[in-house]
Amino acid sequence: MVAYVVSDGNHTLKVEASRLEVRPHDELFQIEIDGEKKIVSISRISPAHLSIIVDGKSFNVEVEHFEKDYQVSTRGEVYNFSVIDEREVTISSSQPDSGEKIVKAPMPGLVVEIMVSEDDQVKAGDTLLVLEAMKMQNEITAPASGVILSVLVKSNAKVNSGDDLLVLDT
Amino acid sequence: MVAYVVSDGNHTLKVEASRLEVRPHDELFQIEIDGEKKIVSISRISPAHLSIIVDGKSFNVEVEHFEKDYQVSTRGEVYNFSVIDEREVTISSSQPDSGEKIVKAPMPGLVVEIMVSEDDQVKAGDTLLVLEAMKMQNEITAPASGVILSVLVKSNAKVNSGDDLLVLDT
Amino acid sequence: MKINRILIANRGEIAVRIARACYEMGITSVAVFSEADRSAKHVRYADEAYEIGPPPSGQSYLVIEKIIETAVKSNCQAVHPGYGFLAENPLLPEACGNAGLIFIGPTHQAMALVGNKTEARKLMKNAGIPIIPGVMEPLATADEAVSAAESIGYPVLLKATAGGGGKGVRVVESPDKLKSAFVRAEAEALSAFGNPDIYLEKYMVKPRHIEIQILADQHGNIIHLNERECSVQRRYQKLVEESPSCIVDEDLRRRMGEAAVEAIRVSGYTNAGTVEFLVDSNREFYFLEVNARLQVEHPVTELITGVDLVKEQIKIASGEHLSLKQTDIGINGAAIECRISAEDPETFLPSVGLIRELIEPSGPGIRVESGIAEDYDVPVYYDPLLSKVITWGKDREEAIVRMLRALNEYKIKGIKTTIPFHRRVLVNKDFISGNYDTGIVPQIEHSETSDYLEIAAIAATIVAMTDEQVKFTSTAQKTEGWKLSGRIYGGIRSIGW
Amino acid sequence: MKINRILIANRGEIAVRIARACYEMGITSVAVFSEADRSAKHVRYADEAYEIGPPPSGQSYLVIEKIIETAVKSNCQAVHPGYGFLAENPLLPEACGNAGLIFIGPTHQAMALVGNKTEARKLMKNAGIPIIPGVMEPLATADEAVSAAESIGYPVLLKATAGGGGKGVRVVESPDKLKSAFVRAEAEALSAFGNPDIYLEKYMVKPRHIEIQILADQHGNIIHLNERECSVQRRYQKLVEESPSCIVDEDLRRRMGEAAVEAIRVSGYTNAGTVEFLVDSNREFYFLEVNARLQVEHPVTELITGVDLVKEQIKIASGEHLSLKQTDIGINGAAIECRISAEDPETFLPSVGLIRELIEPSGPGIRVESGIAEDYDVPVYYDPLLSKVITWGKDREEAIVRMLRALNEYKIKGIKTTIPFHRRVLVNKDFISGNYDTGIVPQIEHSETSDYLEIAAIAATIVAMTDEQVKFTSTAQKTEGWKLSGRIYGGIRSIGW
Repeated sequence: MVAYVVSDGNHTLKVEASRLEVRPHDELFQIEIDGEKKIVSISRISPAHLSIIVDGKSFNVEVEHFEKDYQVSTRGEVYNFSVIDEREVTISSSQPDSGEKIVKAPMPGLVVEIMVSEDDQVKAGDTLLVLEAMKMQNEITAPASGVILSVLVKSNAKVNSGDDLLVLDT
Repeated sequence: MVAYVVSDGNHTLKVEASRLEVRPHDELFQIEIDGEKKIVSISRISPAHLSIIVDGKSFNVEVEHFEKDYQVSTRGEVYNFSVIDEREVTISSSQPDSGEKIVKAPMPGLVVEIMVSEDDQVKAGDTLLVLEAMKMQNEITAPASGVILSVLVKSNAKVNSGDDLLVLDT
Repeated sequence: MKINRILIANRGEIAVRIARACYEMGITSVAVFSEADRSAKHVRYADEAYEIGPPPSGQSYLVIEKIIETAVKSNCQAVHPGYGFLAENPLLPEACGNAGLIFIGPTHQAMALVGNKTEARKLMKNAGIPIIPGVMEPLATADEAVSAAESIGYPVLLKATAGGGGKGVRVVESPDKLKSAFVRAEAEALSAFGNPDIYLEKYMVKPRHIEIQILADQHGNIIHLNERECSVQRRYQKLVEESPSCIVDEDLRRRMGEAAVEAIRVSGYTNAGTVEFLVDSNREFYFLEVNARLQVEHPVTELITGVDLVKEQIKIASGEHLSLKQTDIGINGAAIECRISAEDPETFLPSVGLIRELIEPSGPGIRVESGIAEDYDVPVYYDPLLSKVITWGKDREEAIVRMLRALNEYKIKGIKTTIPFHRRVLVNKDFISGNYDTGIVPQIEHSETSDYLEIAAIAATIVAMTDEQVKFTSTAQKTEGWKLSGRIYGGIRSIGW
Repeated sequence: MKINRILIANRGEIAVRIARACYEMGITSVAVFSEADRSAKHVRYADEAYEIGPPPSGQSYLVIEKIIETAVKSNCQAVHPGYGFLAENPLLPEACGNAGLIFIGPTHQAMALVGNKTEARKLMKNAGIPIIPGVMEPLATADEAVSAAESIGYPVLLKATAGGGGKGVRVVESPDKLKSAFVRAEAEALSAFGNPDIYLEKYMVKPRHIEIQILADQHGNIIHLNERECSVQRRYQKLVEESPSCIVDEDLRRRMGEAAVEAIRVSGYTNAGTVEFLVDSNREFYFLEVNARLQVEHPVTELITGVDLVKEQIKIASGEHLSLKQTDIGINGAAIECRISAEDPETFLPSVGLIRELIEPSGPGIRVESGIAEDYDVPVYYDPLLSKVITWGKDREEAIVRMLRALNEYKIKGIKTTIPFHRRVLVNKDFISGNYDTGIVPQIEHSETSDYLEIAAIAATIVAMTDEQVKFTSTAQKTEGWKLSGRIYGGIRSIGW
């Protein structure tokens, strides 16, 4: 029995699962979700594509994830979850309200313009730099007021989603 | 430089290939086919799916193979090849005209009826057994006249393509 | 009665087709499946899905009690049979009625009536509809067959009264072969249908197979939706269908349409149905039979009329009046269907296995009705029909060239399919001219071109060379139960060729 | 002149669309591609393909000399520009003419004329076509703008004379903001179009965007193919289009159609084109501009008229007379298009990466026009449009529910797309009622349902649990250059979210 804490920000569910049986075309799991037990048939169409039948209801579910961040969609609805092994759940240390903040690229793109340089004072919402992707210019703004500690990219640099762009002292 | 002998039964081609360059979106090969040299761009969409550009002509080619038997299709045409590494080409030892012949299943299916038993005399074309697949009954016939040496399957057995069914002495 | 939940007593592309219509009508679709079909597309597509038994259809899809029990348990109001399986078995509508379920199709009485070939022939003859010359009652003895054949003239066709799908059918060319053929046909009919009755009719040499689609509500309103030509057949199995037919003009369409409406009227038949005719080289038509169900080829009619036949079936079954009048039915362009089967395109031997890669055709004028998906393992137990491609064009020429494009775009990897066969039909000059009949299939040749031989050889070489160099360490993965083998290994899995 | 070979000066779904039309007409299609697009679908679909430069479009798809050089070298008779890139740049048709190539579109003179917004406004006003109140000449100074705005009344719209795509456009609500807006618009216009000219017109608050599709041959024959409503816009980018429009009745359609035909006639415009109008709440229409090309949304017109616009473009360019008369053009049912983009459905930020799994919708009434394929790496350099889904229904209600079905069936895995956004449009009550305008997008809410929260949580748990247990040994494979990462790793690759 493995237990996970699944949260979409608004709802947090504790899900325990154990595999009961591996059959030629599906696997049976016992699932306990917020205290309620269900027998669930899972057929893995592909790693990211599950067919789930529970109480006769049939769901085609797509699951994509990057580490602990999951995006799950079924019947047109999309859910964004964090999924954490119960054993790993500790008191979450949220980022402190003040101190060094790293501004990351929200998408891949080309740095077309950098509006700030080291030691500049910025207000929350100020444009720090412009990332171009797919013919669209996207302004990257300051998440909080503060001072630019360092600029980590140069003009015309190609960045990936999640790459560090600047360090801000707030 | 690797050389292969590619044959579809009617035509036999000697193809030599060497990789010239690996680029971000394709690979360039030098191909010598029946003495003629070409530079060919190959983009591997998936293992069995190649995009080939040669002299500006663009081909989407599907390649499936089981050991040395290749099925290649492009622009609606299907070619069945044997592909043999030139170093492995030896004088081919064809099956002797007489002697023990193994009758194999040409497709997967269920053995619904066996018409012969050991020591039966059969003529070429006689029905030996009936294989059912996809609601169709398919008669498996004797490839040559002879005597049944042994029957290797039982009624109601499920067989795969290529499984041995009977041994015939011709 | 408003229908909110429908049990679909079928599998494959037609079950998906019906589930799609349910979705569009706001109806909950309930699938049933055999153990072999747990991951099949229709199970994943439906809102609900219930297992009904082991893989052989005799233990699952053909068991009326399981269908009824599941429909009742899941609170369905209605059952849609699709085609094949139980679709033309009058015991299903009867059992539905007994269980308080609506059967989406004709009454069991009408189904039984049109299912009996000799009864149906008599009915049509009395209604003034031309039938193929032949006997009007089942033949009691082989001698009766001989004298009947004598008066009609050879060749003759022996057919099972309860028959269908080409079983119990024999063509007899000359008197010396009639008696033994009769005996064998009787035995085959008994084993296939539990009824040995055989009748005899004139064998029409290379007729055209043309059928009329009908909609009939429960209030006496009957309309026809033009003809479909289904003359591209192999062993009485349709392979390519089209609408309109090249040889049906407005006058013939009107006359065949009226005959079909009359055939449905005198049978007391309701819901969607098809009246099949044979048409000879003088463009005379003869009643063949009524197909008491939705046909595989119904989409060609949908594309030229704009009518969704499955939705009409459901509306009729719920007691609605037909919303369409005969004058609402026109012909918009032309449509062709190719049935894509898991069969060798040369030998028509079945081919089963894992669909490793699937690319469906798309773009203007192309519709795909499919029961398969990538990573799906085509089972050995059921009909080889995988999917249907239907193209629409402003005229037949455009529909044909679009079909060629669709067949070129369609990639089903891992098994053999009939796609290359269909390509050959589409480029056959008799087919293109429209001047063809049910004898066309044996004349379709594999006109091999060596135009792309060199490219194909180069591709094979590159794959051979790369497979040698790349050492996959995939065994561990395979044993983990992932269905990835097809993806990971170049083309190594290839049951079927 | 018979056209046998066409160079397609574009990429993505429209290049595939044009190559399909070429196939169906027996024409050899020649693709061009940047280094980043070697494995793109349009390259693989075309009969021939030539590389024309590095990834940035300024060094490849926008370089007229390379297009012309490749067309000449590959013996093409004609160039099809698609939409975007060079499609509305008069230098391309001019260069084609100089090189002896047919440009599939209007003459460079007509293109230049309709491309100049103030010239076009004057032309239409003189032809008696209603235009939006505003100035007739470019504004020389900010002061001119102020006095013009005074007489027209706020809010006003500043627009670049040479503009397009929303660039150089500013809405000004009050006099105090006009001068600075004028300066910024001028700068933006100069940088975007190399021409700082700005004009001013009345800003219409929440009009409907309705356009008329035109076909005009080189012999003076002009017909229209009904309207398209494109009011679902975000920052002047169309997102959802439909035909017919809910507010256009036969009388309005006739009047707008006649105005559009007249606009085309006075411009000397030939080939396919679109006349865009804004329609106010009193159903008065005003000329907006002529789009001198095939539109992204052309398929909705094709589905209700049965006309293949790309084929008509090619026939017109080869000098043929229009085979269609105005009376041949009817309206069969209703059609809707959703543009599927590689963007976050909430923030509309771009999302690029590898398409790991692709399942396209199919079944009745669904058409997909796509430029992507499985295992394709969506590049960062180009427009985010991946594909279009177009549905047909016997009426608008059926087209809408089919679109919802299509969006549910459509799976593009590995990147974020606007599919969830489109679902929200399709269930929005104003959209469903047909009572909407260009202000609809900000009102579309994410009506989250927690109905499937538990199932989603179970699925996530199963994947989390299985990923822990299965140790993939896939590094070796990845370094072999296979594009299999998406297949092999559950959902590990996920640039974009």
